[in-house]
Amino acid sequence: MPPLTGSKPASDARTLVPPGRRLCEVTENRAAGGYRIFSALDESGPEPRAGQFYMLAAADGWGQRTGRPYLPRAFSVAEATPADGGLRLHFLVEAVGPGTERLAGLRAGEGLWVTGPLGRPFSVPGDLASGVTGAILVGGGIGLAPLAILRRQLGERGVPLRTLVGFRDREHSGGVDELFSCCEVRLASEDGHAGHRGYVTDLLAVLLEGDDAPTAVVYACGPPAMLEVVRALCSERGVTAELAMETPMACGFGACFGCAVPLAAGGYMRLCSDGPVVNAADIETALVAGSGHRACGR
Amino acid sequence: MPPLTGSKPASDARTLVPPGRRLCEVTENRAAGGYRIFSALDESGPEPRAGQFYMLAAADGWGQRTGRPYLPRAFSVAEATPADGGLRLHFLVEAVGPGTERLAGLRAGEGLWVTGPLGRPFSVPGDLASGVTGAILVGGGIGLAPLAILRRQLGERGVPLRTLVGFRDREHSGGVDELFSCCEVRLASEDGHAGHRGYVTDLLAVLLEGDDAPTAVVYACGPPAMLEVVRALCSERGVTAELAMETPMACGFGACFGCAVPLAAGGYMRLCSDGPVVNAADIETALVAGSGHRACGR
Amino acid sequence: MDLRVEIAGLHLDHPVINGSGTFDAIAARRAFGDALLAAFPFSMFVSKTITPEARAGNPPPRIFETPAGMINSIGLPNKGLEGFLAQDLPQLAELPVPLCVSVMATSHGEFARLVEAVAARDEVAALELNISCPNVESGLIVGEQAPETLSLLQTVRPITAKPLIVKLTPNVADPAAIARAAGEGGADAVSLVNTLKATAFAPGSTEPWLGAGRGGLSGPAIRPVALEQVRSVAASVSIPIIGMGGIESGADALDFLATGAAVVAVGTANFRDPLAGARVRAELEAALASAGLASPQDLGERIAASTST
Amino acid sequence: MDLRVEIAGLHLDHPVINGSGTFDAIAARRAFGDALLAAFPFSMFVSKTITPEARAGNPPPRIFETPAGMINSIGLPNKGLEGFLAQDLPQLAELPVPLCVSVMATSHGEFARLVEAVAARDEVAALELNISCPNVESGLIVGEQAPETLSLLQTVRPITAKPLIVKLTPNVADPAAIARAAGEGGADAVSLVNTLKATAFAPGSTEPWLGAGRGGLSGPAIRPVALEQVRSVAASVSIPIIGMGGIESGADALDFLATGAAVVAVGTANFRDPLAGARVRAELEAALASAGLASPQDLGERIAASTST
Ligand SMILES: Cc1cc2nc3c(=O)[nH]c(=O)nc-3n(C[C@H](O)[C@H](O)[C@H](O)COP(=O)(O)OP(=O)(O)OC[C@H]3O[C@@H](n4cnc5c(N)ncnc54)[C@H](O)[C@@H]3O)c2cc1C
Ligand SMILES: Cc1cc2nc3c(=O)[nH]c(=O)nc-3n(C[C@H](O)[C@H](O)[C@H](O)COP(=O)(O)OP(=O)(O)OC[C@H]3O[C@@H](n4cnc5c(N)ncnc54)[C@H](O)[C@@H]3O)c2cc1C
Ligand SMILES: Cc1cc2nc3c(=O)[nH]c(=O)nc-3n(C[C@H](O)[C@H](O)[C@H](O)COP(=O)(O)O)c2cc1C
Ligand SMILES: Cc1cc2nc3c(=O)[nH]c(=O)nc-3n(C[C@H](O)[C@H](O)[C@H](O)COP(=O)(O)O)c2cc1C
Ligand code: FES
Ligand code: FES
Repeated sequence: MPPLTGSKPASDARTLVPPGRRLCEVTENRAAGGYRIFSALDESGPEPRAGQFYMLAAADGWGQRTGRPYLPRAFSVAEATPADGGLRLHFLVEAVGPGTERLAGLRAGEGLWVTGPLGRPFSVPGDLASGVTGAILVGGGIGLAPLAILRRQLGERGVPLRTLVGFRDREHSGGVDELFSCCEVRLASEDGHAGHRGYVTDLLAVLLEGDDAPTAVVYACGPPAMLEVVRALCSERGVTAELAMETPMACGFGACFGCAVPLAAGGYMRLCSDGPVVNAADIETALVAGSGHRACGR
Repeated sequence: MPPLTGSKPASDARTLVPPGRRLCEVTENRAAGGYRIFSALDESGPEPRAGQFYMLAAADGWGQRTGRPYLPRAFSVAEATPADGGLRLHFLVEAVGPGTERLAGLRAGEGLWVTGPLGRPFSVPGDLASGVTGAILVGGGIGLAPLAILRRQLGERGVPLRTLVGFRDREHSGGVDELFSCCEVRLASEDGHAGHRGYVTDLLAVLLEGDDAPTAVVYACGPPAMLEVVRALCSERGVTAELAMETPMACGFGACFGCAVPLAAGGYMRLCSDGPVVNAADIETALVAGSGHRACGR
Repeated sequence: MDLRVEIAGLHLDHPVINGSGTFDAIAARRAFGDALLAAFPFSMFVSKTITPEARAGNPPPRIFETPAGMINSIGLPNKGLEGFLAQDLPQLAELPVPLCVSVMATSHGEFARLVEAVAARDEVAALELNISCPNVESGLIVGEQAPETLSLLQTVRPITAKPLIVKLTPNVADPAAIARAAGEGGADAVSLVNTLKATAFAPGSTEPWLGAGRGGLSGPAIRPVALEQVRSVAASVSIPIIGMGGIESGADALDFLATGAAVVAVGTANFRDPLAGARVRAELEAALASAGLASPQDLGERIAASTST
Repeated sequence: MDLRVEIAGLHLDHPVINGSGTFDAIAARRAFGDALLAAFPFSMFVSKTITPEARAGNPPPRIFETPAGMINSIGLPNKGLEGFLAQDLPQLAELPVPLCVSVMATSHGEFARLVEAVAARDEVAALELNISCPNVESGLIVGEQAPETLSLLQTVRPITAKPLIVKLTPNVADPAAIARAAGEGGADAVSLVNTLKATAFAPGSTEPWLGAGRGGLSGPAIRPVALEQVRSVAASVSIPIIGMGGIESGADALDFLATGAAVVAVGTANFRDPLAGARVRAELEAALASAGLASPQDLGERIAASTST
């Protein structure tokens, strides 16, 4: 595999993770707009960095649709809060198939198998490009999940940031308030029920016209079509961007080579260990076959 | 297959069953000694006869142990009571594997797939042998299930009957009171905590010494080892006996030929359609390989 | 929607039939009565395989549940040719759909005797040759060897003008080679897959579970393997294909049709629900509609168009 | 309990290793750190298959979940012989267990080059020959043909005295015939099964899902097939067997040992839990104890005793 180009963070300082999956107790599961947020108490894992993910499987009822789900499912961590006896991990879920359905149906007290935090997190702006001082966060639909924790972590470092969020329609726009409380957010919605009527990438295009565009990096997460527009916009304008991507994953820790994403330089990366956050300049396209299963936000 | 010998009921009057499985609502699930009794409301099936069974599968969570259970599970009906909008079917369950575990965990309001009532029921004493006026019911452990409904149905016909019931130990002996309320029952327990210390078949042997033995037929249900002793005792003494047997079943309606039980005359019967109630004289042995998975009562 | 299909000269009301040995219509009618005939789930009924002489079948236990599937070692219990013709055929003739009789023997002569006697009966619309059997003369499993398959077809093809369907075994490196031999020998269609060779141990013991030691795996577990074999055979022969192996839903059926089957068969799923076939048919209709297709033929044409470009 | 086993001259601490391509110890160590080495789940580490030249692998999507299993069409991405020796081997040498390197090529000459270069390295304890590949000279899949397998072994056997393990493909009618050819050619052991040929369609579409069109099925769905192939090979060869295919628990591992495997490999189950192998080993220990056995050898002796009577 050719080495990754673009701006890989200088020190690839990963958090070491306990090997093996561990059983956590589900502490909560509540509706958040068109999605659900469930939480579990992690007694032994390290604090995740924004953009990292966990492989999750319900302790019971995994396999209930004639043997599916069988593999664990990848989930970005949306927030991690200190709690009695460990960390409370929060996940945002949209039920699109047997695995997400089962996770969306978890009840407090149930067991959840957890491996992680895994993968390459979002970089700190200064590590990405010199002269950069601010950040633009762009999220589409359920792609909000990693941006919530990113917003907090960047905020704690005093990075000035603007957040752009897109939704399909009213039904799917809930949950923002909770995840982005006390934070200025610009909205777009395809049905026009809130904010700009259209795509969140329209808002980004406008921002990137501004004079201060070169001093910002873009962090984006959302459906492939949205990410591809972000990639193209940033590439045209020479703006550094990091995209949190998705593909089907079997293992999440580099074991299966199942999560291939084509590189701009040819060949593939393993999204679970070389990503899921990738530098937009490294990839050929964000429209990776097999990854576009959820038509949210854009 | 050679024709069945012994005393097949003169008219093999089966109840016709709706083809296809139907979704019933679970109405109750409660502990009964070492077992559980769960009930479901059957809106369209006919009244079952004692000894018949249903093929059951939970609507959700079937397959949850990495794709097992996959097939439905056979269950003797323990009682059927008229209810608003149909019949309430009651089943006695012992959790011994993934299917019985899932069924034992059913909650009221959940869906239950039901096919049945299936199979050949217990015969009326008069149809079995002439000059017979009474009945001896012999049950071991969870084998009680079909005897409960049999007791009631024979009672309604005014058949004089005696009921012998065996249990492993105190922990497993609950539930009898409920299923055999207002009915005289003689108990045996292996640990001696109630009734005769030993096997229920010891009680049967004593009864069959009595002068009135030739005027009774024996109906038995329980683990293979118990049924085999009943078969041998009755065969020695020329007493007619019907045994409700078990084997692994895939379909329950004669489709798969999976439920073979060796015949005394050679060859096999399909236990689901030629049984599950068999005339003891027809079979070679009650110790059918693969059927002896539950070590209860004896 | 017009679900009718034509295969090997047979006109079927819809593309869902049963797998041999997975639905005993006589026993099912005994349990469910004539309501079964009114709601009959299949557009053709395939009998359990019969053999020249009666067979008792294998010692129990005969079945074992596996992850998303099951192993069976039933051992072809059947009444033999005479018993079948005398006792079963009249009852099967009362079904509201065409009848296909599955036959198996262990020599060309015996196969010929079966085909001749069965094909002579007006009640029989088609025959399926179950070739997962040894040839007692060569000692080879017929369905594992292209030359054996060809030579069997050359023996039985001249006997009847009725459709001959060859049921392939999946336990080969190259099922397309066997299918080609069947086609060359004059088979009107092939059906696949039969079960995959499998075994299991008694839980908590070091002894095999099945009375016969081993058996065949079926059910959703094998669906991805079946689909690949159908694809590979469809790419290689021009005679129509009856696809099966783990079909549980209309979506599954659509996958088999999309990969080149003209008809699909429901097997193990019947054990979960005696009317599984009817549900598969209804769901298939909906799946075709939502794929923007007006009939199974439309699908065939779309595939032909996409592979010819 | 003494779980040590000896296979093909290798002394292993216990009978649980990994299936090639289902655990990248280098990537796992990057994620989990040296804690992984302390808790290393396998008694030998089998590398992903390497080829003479670097390969990028297949286009995505590469995986598809199926009932109780998965299909993969990874396409053997690897750094090629030179890249492997330079970059990966030093890191794999740091693992606390013996290293087995899996190799594949498409000609005898290239196979020989791989075996020679890899076997020459002290870090390498054994080699596994992945023969689910075409021979570019004959056009045949090596692992589907006994003569091809024999002739490959005759080429590479003289090159090294290190243990050569032949990884069999399950997509054949008679895996025992291939195993016998491997044994005849001097293989020290065989491992089986590799994945079953399979395909899948994109949900709600009539297009194949996998970027490469088709792939191989693994996981619990195939366990009954794998167990039967191990049984049939064990009944036919005297060289030791590494059994795999859907092993998820100690009970599964015990079944494979009881049917004739000397060692078992955990594959797809690693994806569910990076320490699945360690759990399988612990459960196997308990299962052996509750079957009244003091060691895996005891089991072997019990089987030998029961089959010789
Ligand atoms: C790094 C990462 C982070 C993620 N974070 C989140 C998150 O925070 N919240 C969230 O809700 N989701 C998240 N996802 C997506 C989530 O993992 C998937 O939606 C989930 O795996 C789908 O599983 P399922 O069983 O519900 O649906 P499946 O049916 O398995 O898959 C849904 C889609 O995948 C494809 N598919 C269908 N069947 C199969 C099959 N048999 N095998 C393979 N693919 C199939 C189809 O395109 C289908 O529409 C993330 C994914 C990644 C890789
Ligand atoms: C006519 C009839 C009436 C019955 N009535 C009742 C009843 O009223 N109440 C009740 O509790 N039970 C009843 N049973 C028994 C019940 O059907 C079985 O206990 C049940 O099917 C077991 O399923 P499981 O998934 O819980 O366990 P499984 O694990 O499927 O089976 C339990 C036992 O079956 C064997 N076994 C284990 N694994 C497998 C496998 N993979 N495939 C096949 N066999 C396996 C073993 O001997 C094991 O101990 C009846 C059975 C029949 C045939
Ligand atoms: C219990 C059982 C009995 C079977 N008997 C026969 C048979 O007699 N003849 C035959 O050709 N196939 C037989 N089969 C194979 C099925 O017809 C079918 O090919 C196979 O099960 C795959 O389909 P499925 O996964 O939908 O069951 C049998 C399968 C099962 C499960
Ligand atoms: C994602 C994946 C990649 C694999 N890569 C290889 C490989 O490179 N070489 C090989 O010999 N087998 C490979 N295999 C096969 C496994 O080693 C094993 O033989 C097979 O998966 C069956 O075991 P399991 O069901 O436990 O996974 C691979 C399997 C999977 C699932
Ligand atoms: S998901 Fe397995 S390598 Fe990435
Ligand atoms: S259980 Fe299928 S025939 Fe009896």
